[in-house]
Amino acid sequence: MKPIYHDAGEALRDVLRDGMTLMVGGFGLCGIPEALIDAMVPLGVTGLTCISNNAGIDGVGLGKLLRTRQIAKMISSYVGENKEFERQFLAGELQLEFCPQGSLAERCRAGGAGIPAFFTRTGVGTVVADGKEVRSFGGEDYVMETALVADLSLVKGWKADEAGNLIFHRTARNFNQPMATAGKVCVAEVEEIVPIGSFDPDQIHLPGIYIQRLLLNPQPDKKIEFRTTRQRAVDSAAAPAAAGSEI
Amino acid sequence: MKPIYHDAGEALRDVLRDGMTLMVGGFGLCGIPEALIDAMVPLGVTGLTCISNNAGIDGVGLGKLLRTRQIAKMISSYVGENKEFERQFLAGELQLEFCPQGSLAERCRAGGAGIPAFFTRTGVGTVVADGKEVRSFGGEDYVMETALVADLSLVKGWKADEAGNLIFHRTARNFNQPMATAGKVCVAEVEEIVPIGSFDPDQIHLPGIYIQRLLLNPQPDKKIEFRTTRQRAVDSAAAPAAAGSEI
Amino acid sequence: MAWDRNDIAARAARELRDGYYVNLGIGIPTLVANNIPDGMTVTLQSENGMLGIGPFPYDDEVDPDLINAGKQTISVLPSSSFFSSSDSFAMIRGGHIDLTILGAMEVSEDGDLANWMIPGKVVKGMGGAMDLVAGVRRVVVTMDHVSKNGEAKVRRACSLPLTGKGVVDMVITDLCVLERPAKGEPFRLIELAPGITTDELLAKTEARIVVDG
Amino acid sequence: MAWDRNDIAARAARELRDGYYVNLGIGIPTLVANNIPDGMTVTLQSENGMLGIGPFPYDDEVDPDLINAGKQTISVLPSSSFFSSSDSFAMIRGGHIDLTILGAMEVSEDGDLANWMIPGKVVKGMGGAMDLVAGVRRVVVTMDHVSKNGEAKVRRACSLPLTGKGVVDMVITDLCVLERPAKGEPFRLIELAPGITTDELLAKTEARIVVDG
Repeated sequence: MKPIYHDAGEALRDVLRDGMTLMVGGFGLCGIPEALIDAMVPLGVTGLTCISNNAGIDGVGLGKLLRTRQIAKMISSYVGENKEFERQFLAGELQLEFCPQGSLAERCRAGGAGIPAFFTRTGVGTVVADGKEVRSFGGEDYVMETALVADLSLVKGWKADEAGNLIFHRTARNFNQPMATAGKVCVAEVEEIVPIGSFDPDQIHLPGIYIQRLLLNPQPDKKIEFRTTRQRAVDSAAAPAAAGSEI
Repeated sequence: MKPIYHDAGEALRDVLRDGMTLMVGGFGLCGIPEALIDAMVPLGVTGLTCISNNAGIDGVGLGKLLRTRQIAKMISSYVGENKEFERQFLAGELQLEFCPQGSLAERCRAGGAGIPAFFTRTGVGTVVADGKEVRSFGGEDYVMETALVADLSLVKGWKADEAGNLIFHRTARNFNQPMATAGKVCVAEVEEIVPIGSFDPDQIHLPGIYIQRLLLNPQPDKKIEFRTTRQRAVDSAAAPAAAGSEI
Repeated sequence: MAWDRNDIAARAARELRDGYYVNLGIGIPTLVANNIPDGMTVTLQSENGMLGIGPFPYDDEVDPDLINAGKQTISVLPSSSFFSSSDSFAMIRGGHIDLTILGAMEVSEDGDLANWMIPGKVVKGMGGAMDLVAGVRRVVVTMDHVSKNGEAKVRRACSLPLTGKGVVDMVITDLCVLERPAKGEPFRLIELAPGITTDELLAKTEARIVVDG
Repeated sequence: MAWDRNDIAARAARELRDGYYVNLGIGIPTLVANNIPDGMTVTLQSENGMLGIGPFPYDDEVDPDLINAGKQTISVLPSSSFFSSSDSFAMIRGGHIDLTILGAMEVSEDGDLANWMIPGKVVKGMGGAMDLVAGVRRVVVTMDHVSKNGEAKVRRACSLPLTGKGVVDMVITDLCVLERPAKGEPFRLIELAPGITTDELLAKTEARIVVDG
């Protein structure tokens, strides 16, 4: 049985400290642990290193912690759509380490899997390889990337059981799964908590061993960055993939 | 839509060649692609390198291919319960490379994930590290292990849809998942093939991209190595984990 | 007459084969999805963790938990599957995706690709582009042949920081199609847009390319 | 009077804590499962891909697809989950398992463990033992204090090929309990079986151990 919280501040208060390293799940605004992020503003912790694929957008997600200057450094693959980020970065107030998205995901998995370093073709011959070991295997060059671990991982699940077993929803799984494994402590925000035994044991995306606390947030905002739809009038059978109008 | 076979020999005939490297899923006799293994006997391919956690038992699973001397080399973590294996190995007729079970699983995953090498604490200071690079990260020593790939992976799933999406059953998942990703060609033996759309897309264990062919074997033998049970007379609520009588 | 964006996308679609798994970048590459021939099964991968991208959803189907790598809302198909970012890039890095089509700022004659940063301008990050060009079996670039201020984009060497070194297999521009038979070989001119002459093309191309008699 | 197998298992069970995730080896360690105190939640991991091992099944529940790492048929619990071997060892190697209890042939005073091969005898393989001792947070060994032919098994150095170097935190034998407060420190005698004297123990122990008082 994992501790269940109904207030995000309570779930985080005693595990936060200035200067800590945080992993925060999500891709863009999809699958971010929004209540947990929001709760960090009043808790006032500062000097954070945030490992997160993106940095939210202005005033949403990690954008809130940027506005309050609680983040000292970001490790991300993409930080567009964020004017406050841009301003702080250009003013030298914010450190930034870019990491290719796939290497970032694998570095988190490696951190959770006890693998301190691995080799990948990604980034060979680019600035990403600067200062890193490059080695040839089978005649091809690979860069050595090192694992990432965090003092605290904040992830977003869909449903959890009381043993902390997690199920994710659609593309909201993204970084939440590997990041949950790489935090010394992992707090999972979920929309529903069900009794033990509710899940088919073959269908659990993340075993409860990785989860220390659960936060129940039954109605997250789930902001959409680009709402793209198609018209029902159009013959749906013929509609091509990802073709439609951006609104 | 993936090609569906009803005869294991047909599924394999044109992808076999002498001296090839094979990955074969399963843990002990649990989750082995038994029809695919059996079909290799009459097809007569020889000089095989088999990457498999175990080597079957006498006359079952890979034990059949040992009896017919089709296997030249095994890469495994545990080869007990197999007299024919023992005999061939002691007679110098069979090469054997032991690999710790976790390193074996990760080497297969790495092979499928484009990672040529990674570091692990497993085996530091043991014969497993002989001849391998040992490097310190954060003051601790790690061994570098290299990826494994195969010309052909033979795996056992529970259900597949016609797009090759796979669902495994209980502990029969084991090595089947990582090995499916590490074969240039992967043939999956399954008990049921359902139409596309039958699975919840959140609940697919292995996306169809990793599968080239499906073999339908609705009634596999599924031999049990150690059948252990408890008595119904005993109060089940009080029965401890894994305590019972081996019969 | 040079090709327009749709022509380029249609030409890129001719690189698709039945059964392919494909990752499409943002911009012109996205339009390729509209040009998949009838009867051909092509499965689109999205690096944020999905195989089998469906069309944009109907208004009442929109799900914030279901987006593509461009952060646009999409829909599922009967064959779709979802997975984590680490599993997604294991798929990409492991060479399981047959083809990726993406935009570029510059391509060099050695197949180097630059498409993620311009020094002095605000850098948004490389996202998954470096992983895609390093991991996917075949890399097709779609772009304008020359930049807005008239500079050649197919160059002897890239002037911008690289996304990948020696990774591009084919370049489809508004003027032509260039292809390398194998990594390490030079690009060959294999097609010209209607009305474009070889001389005109070469004048707008800095890279040394092979032009057959 | 020396402890018997059940005594050793019961003593090992005292190392369990509520909420622990534990991997048990074959033999005496398996008996530890019978000694989990009432009201304590301990989740057993099986390295072939399961968290939450249930008891042996009833005869009509036996499922060949459901075995533990000892290849015995088992059952599920309401909290169980299944995963692949690569995910299972990611869990083990990543330090997420609190405790493993396993048998041994020899333990050295530096915490080296030998339990997988005897040169000259048929070698079956290390299975997951090397991964477990390298990855699990705390490693407890249960074994007889001396071998069948009277040789010390707690030694200055292991004579047999190692399973892991400096990995053992606690040794529970039929005669005593030895513990290292931290890796790198010597073993201390913290408990003697009833009727066993320190002198007798030291006579049967080759390793240098710390004995208080």
